Amino acid sequence: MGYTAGLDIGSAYSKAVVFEDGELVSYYVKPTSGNFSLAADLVLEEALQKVGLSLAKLRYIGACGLGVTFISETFNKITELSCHTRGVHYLMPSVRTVIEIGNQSARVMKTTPKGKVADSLVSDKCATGSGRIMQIISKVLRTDLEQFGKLSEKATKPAKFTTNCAVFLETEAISRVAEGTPREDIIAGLNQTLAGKIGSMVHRMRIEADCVMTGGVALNAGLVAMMEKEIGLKIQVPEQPMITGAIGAALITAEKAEN
Amino acid sequence: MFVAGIDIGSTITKIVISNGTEILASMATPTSAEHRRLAFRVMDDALASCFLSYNEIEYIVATGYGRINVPFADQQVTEITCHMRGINFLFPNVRTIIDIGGQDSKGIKVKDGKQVDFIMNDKCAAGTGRFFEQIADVLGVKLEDIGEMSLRSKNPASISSLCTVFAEQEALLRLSEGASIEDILAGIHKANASRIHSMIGKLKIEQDVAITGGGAKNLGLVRALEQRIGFPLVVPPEPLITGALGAALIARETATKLTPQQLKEKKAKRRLEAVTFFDDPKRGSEIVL
Amino acid sequence: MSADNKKGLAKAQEIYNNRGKYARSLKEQGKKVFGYFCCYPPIELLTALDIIPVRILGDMDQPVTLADNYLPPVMCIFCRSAFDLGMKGKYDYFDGFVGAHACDGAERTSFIWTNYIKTPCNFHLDIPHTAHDAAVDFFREQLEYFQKELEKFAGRDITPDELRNATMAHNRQRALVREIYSLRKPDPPLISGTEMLTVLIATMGMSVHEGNLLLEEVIQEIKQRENVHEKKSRLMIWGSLIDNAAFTELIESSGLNIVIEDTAIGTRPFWHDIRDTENPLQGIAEHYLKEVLCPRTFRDSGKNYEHDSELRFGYLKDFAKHWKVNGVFANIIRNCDIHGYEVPVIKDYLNGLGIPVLVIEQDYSTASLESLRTRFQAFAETISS
Amino acid sequence: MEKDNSVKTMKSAKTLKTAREAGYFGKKMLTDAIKAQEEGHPIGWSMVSWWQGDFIAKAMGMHLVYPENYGAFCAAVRQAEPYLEIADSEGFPNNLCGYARNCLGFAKSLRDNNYVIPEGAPGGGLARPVLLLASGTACDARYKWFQSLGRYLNDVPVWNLEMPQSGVKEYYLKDNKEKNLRFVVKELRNFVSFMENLLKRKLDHDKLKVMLDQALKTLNIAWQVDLLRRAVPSPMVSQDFWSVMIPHFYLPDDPEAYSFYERVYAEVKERVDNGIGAIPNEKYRMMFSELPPWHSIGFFDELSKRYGIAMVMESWNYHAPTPMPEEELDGVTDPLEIIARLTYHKWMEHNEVAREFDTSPGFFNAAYLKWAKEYRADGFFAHPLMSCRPATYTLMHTRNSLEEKLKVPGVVVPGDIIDLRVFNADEGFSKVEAFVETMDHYRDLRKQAGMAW
Ligand SMILES: Nc1ncnc2c1ncn2[C@@H]1O[C@H](COP(=O)(O)OP(=O)(O)O)[C@@H](O)[C@H]1O
Ligand SMILES: Nc1ncnc2c1ncn2[C@@H]1O[C@H](COP(=O)(O)OP(=O)(O)O)[C@@H](O)[C@H]1O
Ligand code: SF4
Ligand code: SF4
Ligand code: SF4
Repeated sequence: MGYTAGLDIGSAYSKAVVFEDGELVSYYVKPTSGNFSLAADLVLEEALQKVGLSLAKLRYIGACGLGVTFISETFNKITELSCHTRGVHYLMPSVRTVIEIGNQSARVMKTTPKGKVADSLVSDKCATGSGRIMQIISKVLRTDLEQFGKLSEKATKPAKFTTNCAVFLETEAISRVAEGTPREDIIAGLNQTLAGKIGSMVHRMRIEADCVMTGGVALNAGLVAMMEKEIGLKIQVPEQPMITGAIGAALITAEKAEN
Repeated sequence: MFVAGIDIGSTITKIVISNGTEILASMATPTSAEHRRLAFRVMDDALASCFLSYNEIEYIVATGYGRINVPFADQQVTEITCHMRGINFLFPNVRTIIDIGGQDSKGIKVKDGKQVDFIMNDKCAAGTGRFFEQIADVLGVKLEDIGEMSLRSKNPASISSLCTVFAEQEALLRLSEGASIEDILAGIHKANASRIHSMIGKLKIEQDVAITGGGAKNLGLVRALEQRIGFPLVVPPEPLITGALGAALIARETATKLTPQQLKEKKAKRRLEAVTFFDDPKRGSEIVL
Repeated sequence: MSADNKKGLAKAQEIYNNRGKYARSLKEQGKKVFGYFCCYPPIELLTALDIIPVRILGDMDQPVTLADNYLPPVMCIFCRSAFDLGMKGKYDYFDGFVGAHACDGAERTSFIWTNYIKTPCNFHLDIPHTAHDAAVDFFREQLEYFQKELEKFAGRDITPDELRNATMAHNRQRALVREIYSLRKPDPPLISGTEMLTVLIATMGMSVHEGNLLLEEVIQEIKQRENVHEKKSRLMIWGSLIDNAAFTELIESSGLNIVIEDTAIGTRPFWHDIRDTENPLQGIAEHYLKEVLCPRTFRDSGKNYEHDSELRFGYLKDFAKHWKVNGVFANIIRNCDIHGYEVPVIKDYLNGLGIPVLVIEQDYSTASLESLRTRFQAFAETISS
Repeated sequence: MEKDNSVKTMKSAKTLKTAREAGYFGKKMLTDAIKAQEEGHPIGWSMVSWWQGDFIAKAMGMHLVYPENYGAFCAAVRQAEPYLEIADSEGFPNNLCGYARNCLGFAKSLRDNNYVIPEGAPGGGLARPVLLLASGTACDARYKWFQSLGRYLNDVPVWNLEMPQSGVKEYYLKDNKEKNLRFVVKELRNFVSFMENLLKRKLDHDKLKVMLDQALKTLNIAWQVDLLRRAVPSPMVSQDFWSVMIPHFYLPDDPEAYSFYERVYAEVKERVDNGIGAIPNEKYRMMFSELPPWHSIGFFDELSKRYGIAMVMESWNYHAPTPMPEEELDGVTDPLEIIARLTYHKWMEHNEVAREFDTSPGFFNAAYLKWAKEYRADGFFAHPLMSCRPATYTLMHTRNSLEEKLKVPGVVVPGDIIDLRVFNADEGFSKVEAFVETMDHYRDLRKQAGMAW
């Protein structure tokens, strides 16, 4: 079989994985920083370098993510729905529901026992339920995103937000900071707002256990906990939730080519 | 008789102090987080600029997003009514008003000096001043300049996303594809004009049409709206303060109806203290998410 | 239940707050309880068998979750919310369910309800869209079936006298409600819109006799009031129903007094009495088709627009005049078609009478209420100037 | 962030020769209307009422046009947008039926142009009517919409046709069906006298009878085509059906429609006899509900090509009903009675299945339970719409019942009849691609349960 790479060029992060004979051997994640093409090259290079490979060794490259549509290189382009589902299935075969929250959208997918999409729902064209707002707020709070989960758990009195719009949430967060509301409470409030919004989307499907959350936002444990409460199911998170799309892209591409 | 109107907007706080016939002082200053709590500080400055004290002001009307948190105001009136009054005073022939504020956009219909209908959007940042602030920010240009710049475009970029957050990213993308800032701005203005127009359209637009609020300072937006609507818009010389002006006009009108005794009682109730409008129980803390 | 030792408005408030608990306490007393949708099922028939009719409502405080699997989001959210509560077991005390073809939403929800929420007895009432004589006959025949089903459930027949008495009791209720409405004519009104809503919702969850007692207490109580309410602009509400006091509170704290509401939890079920006819069902059928004035019933003169508008909305002119209404709030729950289609027409009509109209399409959620405050305040300013 | 706001329409390559000819009838309806108007015949705007009002109006010399159909037409040629905007600015909520908003917008532009059809109206526009023939069946839009048209068509009366929509259990209560029918007949009588009054002419019962006979024949043969479609592989797929349905749905009384169906029948029969499928490599059989994405019918061609999916049955509401049982028409000569029975039958005929499966309502829902077996369906394609509520209300419920009761799974791909942007073909493909496995899985389940397909 040889080597296969998978790319997920998101609007915020670019992710690359390398497979050797169906085994994940390397991955790399870096911010996209606006230039999709460059990010794709860099992240793939890094992932290959980690296992001492060169581009020429790759038999197939599959790709997904918003950025891919803007790159002229001819990757094998696959929809994100299939990629994430497949990727999560690879890591956790018992999965039946995937909630993927990236920078630009939230998606819910039901999977078949074989790791294909059985049903799916994509959030509408509004930043409210996406990870973007987290990034914005992390700037406002001058706090690393990595801290969000932990901080949120420390909250004593989650702040209430009166708006759903990501832009106005930012404004409100700024005022809260000025008023001296603790960071923890702001983050917890934000997590709650997001969990409510995404939860109502999840409810539109009959979801089943096991339920897995992926995408960068899944790194925020506070949000995951609130989502669990919201949907009444235990939610698992892969160790590397960001790379499930890339994994799926690699697997699906290899499979298609082999058949 | 001295009166004042204070318009605590979501973004900018505006004050007009008048002697009943002309404007003695007017000012516009950002509604910073600080000012959300300390509205009287802005008022202090305004009063100082025309050498007046609170007690000399017979009647104060507060309006805008933060109107309920002006403890020294004698009356609260919504910004819809105040903008209408302000515009009606400046341009008696205006039948339709478009108000583009920091966090909302509104349409108001006027007939015989009275407002007969209005419409309002405050759910989504698209079509509001905030949108333009964000875009100016990511493109690294001054807010004051984006209007003029957009007018220099020959080939407006297509901006398909109306979500402010995504439009920002789209703008950056277009930039990386080589579109000029002018073209991107023109695209942004066009998209927002069409959004605002379709909202105002529900009111049956009648001439004259005025535009007020901070959005009226954006010439690019004014032109783009004119193109959508099909005729020129009337723009006040100081569009930001129309609401505060309207508030001052209402203040005068009310004050003349009250007896000196009543005015005195009112004044006695004025307080100068810090309040936060997010802590107000009516504003949010009840809200279940 | 603590409601026992309370009276009048306090009691209404108590029951409003604890509808489910109250209904369950009735069951403990051995009563049968039926749920019904909207104001079209003739609850007189239930009363005749000593069954307590409980109006099915939604809950603006709770996000719709379970229902989304069964009803699509394009359906009116009131229906979805009600069904959601049903799926969550909030109405598990029903011994019976009466569905109705009032609007599409209510009709399909009723059908789907019976698939997933089982009760010992259920009946679907097909309500014709016109009030032609043929339609009245048809509806009466449907009521005969309805009666038979109920009798089967109860194991006994309804005698004509029982039905007559039940109808009289409900007519008495109608008269009492109208009396309270007349106490809203003074300026300021003796009872606020919020209080009225709690009273009406409370009565829609109790037996007609208990309800009448409550209404009598309320009337006594408010007649003795002096200036409990401030003078404000006088508002009429028209349109989709409001079933949460948080909404009316928001309106009334924005410089408006609600003085009359032409909605399904307002004047509509109460405005006219049922006539005593030889066959009692005839009077009932006529009442519901001809006198419950909801835009779901097609009323057209077949002449021209002005004439039709008059026929459809003429009664609002009287409301406006007698209750000295300054403005009308047209309340549209998103995706409520039967009210949505009326918006431009009713605006035409009321504006033609010089009455301003505020139209708001809302999402039936208390969480998004606060953002409506500026709109209500501005409307209050509009109509007071 | 979309790169491109424009939507690609996907035209379908019909598989039947006769399906390619069917476009003639659509054009004929429009040109006939314009001709009728020029000749001074009265025009009626009519809701689809499943033949309840059509024959009567036509027999009295009225020419009918269908604003619902016009909405689909405007959307298909991408010219609905301006009308939708007008309706919006008139204050109609923008979540009302898309066809309705299109029509309300058009009506306003008609009035503003002194009732002369404005230059450039899509398809020649709709001529000013003398009657608005509304219907209480299926959805509220169908009478509220026409009622609202009063604003623009001031003196034009609206008549609302009544049809009971009984519950399943209630349908079977003793004599209830008969009483329902009596009601409809009475209402039809009222309608006739209203029409006689309006048009100042008498209904020619003989003419009506002739039209009705013809229509029943046409509907019958359309139904026979449906029977042929049970064959495996499917001789005729939904793409074909949506083309050939126009004549039986709108013009069943037209002898041309009948002879057209004779040819359709012959062509399909020929395929069945020779075991020829409509698509080359049929692997999966799916049913579609309810209104299709008119602008992207080619999507289904692609499904056939990529995954071997044949859409074997679809759109309950467009189908000719099964012929009424003989005893139903025994000795019935009054054409109004026949009409009442026909429409009522169309709406209630699946109650038997609904009862068997303990589900309701019978309409828009139970038919799929019946068809799933008859047409050996592997899957259910649910197409929820933004702008047509009745075609969407019961979709989730139908999907649930098929899955629970017959182990036929469903896939949900949202779209719309008017708003082209809602339908995302790529998302659709990726869902269906995955759904193929789901269908495999459920095939096994059905086998284990000893089901026939
Ligand atoms: N360490 C982290 N903790 C919490 N959230 C994170 C972290 N890293 C990234 N995120 C969130 O993940 C989002 C990006 O997710 P990703 O799945 O990479 O999206 P995309 O594919 O669209 O780029 C960011 O917007 C951010 O909100
Ligand atoms: N010179 C300017 N050019 C363009 N936009 C401006 C200018 N000055 C202010 N604005 C816009 O006006 C908005 C504030 O308008 P304002 O009517 O004061 O709103 P609010 O009352 O909500 O604070 C700001 O969001 C900003 O976008
Ligand atoms: S509400 Fe806010 S986040 Fe949503 S689309 Fe509008 S601007 Fe974007
Ligand atoms: S709100 Fe409207 S659509 Fe919903 S049940 Fe009531 S009348 Fe029907
Ligand atoms: S909602 Fe659907 S059925 Fe009703 S009129 Fe519109 S298109 Fe026709």
